[in-house]
Amino acid sequence: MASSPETTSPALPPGVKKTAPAPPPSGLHGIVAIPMITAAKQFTRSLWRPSTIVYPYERLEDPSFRGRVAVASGRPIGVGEVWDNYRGVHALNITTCISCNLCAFSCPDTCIEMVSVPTEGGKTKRCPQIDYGKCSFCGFCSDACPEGCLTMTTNYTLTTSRRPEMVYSPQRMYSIYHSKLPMNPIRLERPENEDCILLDQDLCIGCNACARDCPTQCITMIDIPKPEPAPGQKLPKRIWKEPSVNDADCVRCGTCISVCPKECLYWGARP
Amino acid sequence: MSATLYDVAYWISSHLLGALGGLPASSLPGAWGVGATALAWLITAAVVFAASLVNILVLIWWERKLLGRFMDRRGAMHVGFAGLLQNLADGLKLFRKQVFSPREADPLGYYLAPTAYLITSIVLLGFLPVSAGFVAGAVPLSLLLALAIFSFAPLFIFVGSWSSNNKYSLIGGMRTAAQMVAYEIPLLLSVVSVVILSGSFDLGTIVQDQARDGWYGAPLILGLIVFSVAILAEIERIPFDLPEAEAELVEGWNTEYGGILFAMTMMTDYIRSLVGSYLVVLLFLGGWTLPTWGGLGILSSFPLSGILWFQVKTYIVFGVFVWVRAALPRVRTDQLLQIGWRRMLPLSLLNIAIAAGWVLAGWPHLTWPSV
Amino acid sequence: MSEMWINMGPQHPMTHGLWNLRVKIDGEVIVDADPEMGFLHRGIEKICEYRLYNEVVTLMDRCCYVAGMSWEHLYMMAAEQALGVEVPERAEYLRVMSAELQRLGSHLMWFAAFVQDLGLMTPFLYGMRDRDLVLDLFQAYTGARMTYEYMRVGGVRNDVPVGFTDRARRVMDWLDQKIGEYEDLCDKSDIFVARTQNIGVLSASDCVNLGVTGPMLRAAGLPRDLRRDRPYSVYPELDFLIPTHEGADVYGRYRVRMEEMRQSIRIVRQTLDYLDRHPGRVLAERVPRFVGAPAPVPGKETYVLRRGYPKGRGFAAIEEPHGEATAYVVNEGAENPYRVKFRSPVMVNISAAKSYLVGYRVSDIPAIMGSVDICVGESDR
Amino acid sequence: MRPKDVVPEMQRTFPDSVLEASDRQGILARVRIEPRAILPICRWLRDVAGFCHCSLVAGIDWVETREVLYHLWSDEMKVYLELFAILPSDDPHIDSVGEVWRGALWHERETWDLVGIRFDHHPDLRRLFMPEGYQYHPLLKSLELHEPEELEVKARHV
Repeated sequence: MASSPETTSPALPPGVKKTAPAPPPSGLHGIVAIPMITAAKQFTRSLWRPSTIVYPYERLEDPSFRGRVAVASGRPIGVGEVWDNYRGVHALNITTCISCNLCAFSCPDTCIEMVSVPTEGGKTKRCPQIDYGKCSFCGFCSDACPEGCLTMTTNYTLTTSRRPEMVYSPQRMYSIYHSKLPMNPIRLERPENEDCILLDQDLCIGCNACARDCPTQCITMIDIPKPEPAPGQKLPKRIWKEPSVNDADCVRCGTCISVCPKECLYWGARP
Repeated sequence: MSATLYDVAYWISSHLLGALGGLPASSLPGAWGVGATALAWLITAAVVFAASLVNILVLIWWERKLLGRFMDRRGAMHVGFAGLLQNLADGLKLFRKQVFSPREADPLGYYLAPTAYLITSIVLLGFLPVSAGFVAGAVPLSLLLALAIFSFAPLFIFVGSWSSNNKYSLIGGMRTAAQMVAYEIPLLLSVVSVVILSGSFDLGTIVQDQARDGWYGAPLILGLIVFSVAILAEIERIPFDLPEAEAELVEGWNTEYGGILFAMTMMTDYIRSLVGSYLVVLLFLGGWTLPTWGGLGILSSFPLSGILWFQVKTYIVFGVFVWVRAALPRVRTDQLLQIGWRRMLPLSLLNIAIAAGWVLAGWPHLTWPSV
Repeated sequence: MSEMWINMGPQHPMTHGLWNLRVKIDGEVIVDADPEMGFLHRGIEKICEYRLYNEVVTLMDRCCYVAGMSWEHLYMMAAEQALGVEVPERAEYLRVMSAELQRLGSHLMWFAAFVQDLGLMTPFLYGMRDRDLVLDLFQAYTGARMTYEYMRVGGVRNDVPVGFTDRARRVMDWLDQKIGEYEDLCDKSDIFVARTQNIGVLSASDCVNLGVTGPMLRAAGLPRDLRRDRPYSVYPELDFLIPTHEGADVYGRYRVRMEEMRQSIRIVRQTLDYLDRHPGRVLAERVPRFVGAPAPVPGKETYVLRRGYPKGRGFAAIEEPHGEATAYVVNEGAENPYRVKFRSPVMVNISAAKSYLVGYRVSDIPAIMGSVDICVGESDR
Repeated sequence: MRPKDVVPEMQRTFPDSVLEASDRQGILARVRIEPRAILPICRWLRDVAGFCHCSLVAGIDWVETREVLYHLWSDEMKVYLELFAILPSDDPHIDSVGEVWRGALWHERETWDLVGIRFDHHPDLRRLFMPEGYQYHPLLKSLELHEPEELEVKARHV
């Protein structure tokens, strides 16, 4: 009756494995030798170096610590170059940020706010400011960043005793960028046939708002011919210009859609 | 070499008081004599208490370190050398906490139970000999007294659990009562076998007999196992820690205790563990003596070597208890009682028969009857 | 002692989460049980209705915190069906590998918690130690240890890094060896077998009527496993067995889960072989724009939506580590799902608590409820 | 019974109660039924058609109406069947299927709690997730997510 765990009973459908039934009680409740020997084996294995890591003194992400750690359970997988994939505190390169708002748009927790930061030449620029009290480190923002300026580092020590310190200003993330921590190198693959910006020509008034606010300057206003009004028909009051999107440069941030006063731009499949 | 700790303390206090009053230390009159006795008691109690506290700190450290290695981790390691003072820090933290009691609890029983539990356990250390002549108070029949006091605990546990007015505490207290009653009998019966071989109820004599005749753990291996299992149940350690089964009963009978009261119960648990290990060593493993075959006598020739080896043996026995804890799950209530009544009790009776057989065979000078 | 009710929870060592098991006991014997849920209800289904399709992933990881990948997989399959998105094959293999790694992680976590309920601390730490290796693997290719946010509508976020498959194979070898060690510590111990045998019995017919699924059902002898019975993703191309047991008791559930871990290791090895041989895309080429950023500008939803995306309903069912989990996504052509509904196996398994608790002892409650493998984040959502 | 026979057989047995049936990807069929006939149909589905397992009971709020969904699973045919009924929004109620599949009881409690569909003859129709005394049904579209509100939560156990 005792079926070994390897046999498959003919009554069972294919692909089903019957596990071994419970061993009958041995009659002596004192038979505990095998578990005790198993525990003793582990005892001898962990005498020299247990599998735990003395955390504040040894850190897996510490480059100088890498290569040294080998514990009883083998080398932890996180040790080595793959630790670089870790999604920790963000680093922001202010100089390459194009203020496209994509990070703030893509944040599921709405923890990113675009704030003004001064740049060289007395100008200001809008860069993301992250509230780590809300952030869930999902990485959608760094996936969305078209310029690769908002990345995630391996730093995860955010502990603070005051709530305002959880808000990281762009300058603070810029200093993290300069600290040369390993950056998360993963880039999201973009779909090849991404939607592009389309124009409803009947509604456009040629106001130049989209071209003015486009962070990549990929929108140019081109002249369109002023049509001859049909008899009895009045031409619409507008500037006879129309935006043209350079699709190769467009990062699909949607700024033009949001600034358009006439709601004439929209997402659509590439014609 | 037979001066007890109390004798030493009395000698010190009587000379101290005699010097103060200008009286002869050997015959202090009236109230002076009573004072000297009281002072001697105080000194004795303080020494025993301090020794037991130090022992417990080291014992808990030893358990934590051992368990850590069994579990592939490190155990306490930051406070003091290798974490030796971690338990002191934990204890200080508990002592500093607010003492509170549930509103519906019965204050008398609630506060009395841990106190009495602690006191009765520390008293045990007062007359257990730790080496030849090293004993706080010499008591004839010390083995009987030790076992009698050892079995006080369920009463106080039950009082505490009842007074806590908590359902978990109550179930834990009931379990304690059932468990202790079930394991008291195998415990005593396995001790009987030792008494049969030794012929004495005095722990010092039993150890000296073992030094002469060989450790009783060898002829009474069954008794050693039964006694150890029963002691495991008495000191409520895994696999018999049902009164504190934290998975279902939160913290068992001391669920409602916090701060210093919890520290007291915790401390008492370890004092009882220490006493249990002492008893195993004293009764079955030769106490403070070591074999003297060949050149081994040199190991026990230096001063205070008895205390050293006694402690070493005790800690090894406790290490085995820890090993059991690391490897075995907790048994169930009915299984616990079943093991107690249906396995341990017959085994202990069999053990008595074995002991009687050894005596009939002429222990310790075996003269097998020629049939 | 007369009968009395005990509240085991919401803060109790046995519950493994925030829920309350009210049991009525007579001495040590249970005579009635009434589980109460809702202490961890976060309204995930409601929040989903306010999120883009991709952003729901962050909720899925928090839905079941020990089986986040399985729930991501479940939701993504339903959402892809609702949106009509095709997934590349390599992404499917990555998803199956993730789901099976997650099953390993979840079962190791279960094992750790279960033996700890029985009073056995040592395998608890072994289980957690070895689960950490699985989490290391997750971290290596998703960047997080528990909240992965790895899957996207139409595939997965990224491919595995260079050298990952070799590391994963080493971890699988290690786990294969360690599962034997767990069995040495548990199966070979009389006390363990005595603690788990013949308690918490729930027969197969009762399981079916009560809706109980997963290892509990398979331990009762009914080999229902959606990976085989209703194959999804690339499971039909993989070779694995469905473990069953006849005891219908706690020991049977333990055996089934141990064997499932072995089968998961087999599956992961097969997927790793595939990943080595077949490079390719991991994210679909045709993905609707609105599943990701940017969000609609307030007041301009109509223009963002002018395309008239297709409507649809998506339904997916997977064999989660805890049992049968289904997701139902209603897409009404907006960029947020109209309604998302999840079936949590744990909720149903807990709802049957009275059937497998009554008649056993208070000491059995941790063992029985531990064998159910409770994850409250999933059941309360 | 073969999977393709289920829906025709259902329509033949309950000509008045099975209103429409459509194919669904991944599901055997999506069958709309008359709410009054839920119990006989479910009994028939369990006893004759072999749908032994009630996987899910869910509700969807379509503002004017409410939809209640049942997902059933058959171990012999290995398919899911989706039953649904449209209930009026002002008084949505339907018979409980708890006596057919006991596993549906908690799903019905959840549906009552979150979508506000009342299940008649349910033995224990308490709220499941929300506290007793909570006056909303959270998954209704009328409850906006960002609405700050004062909740008066009664203690569950007194």
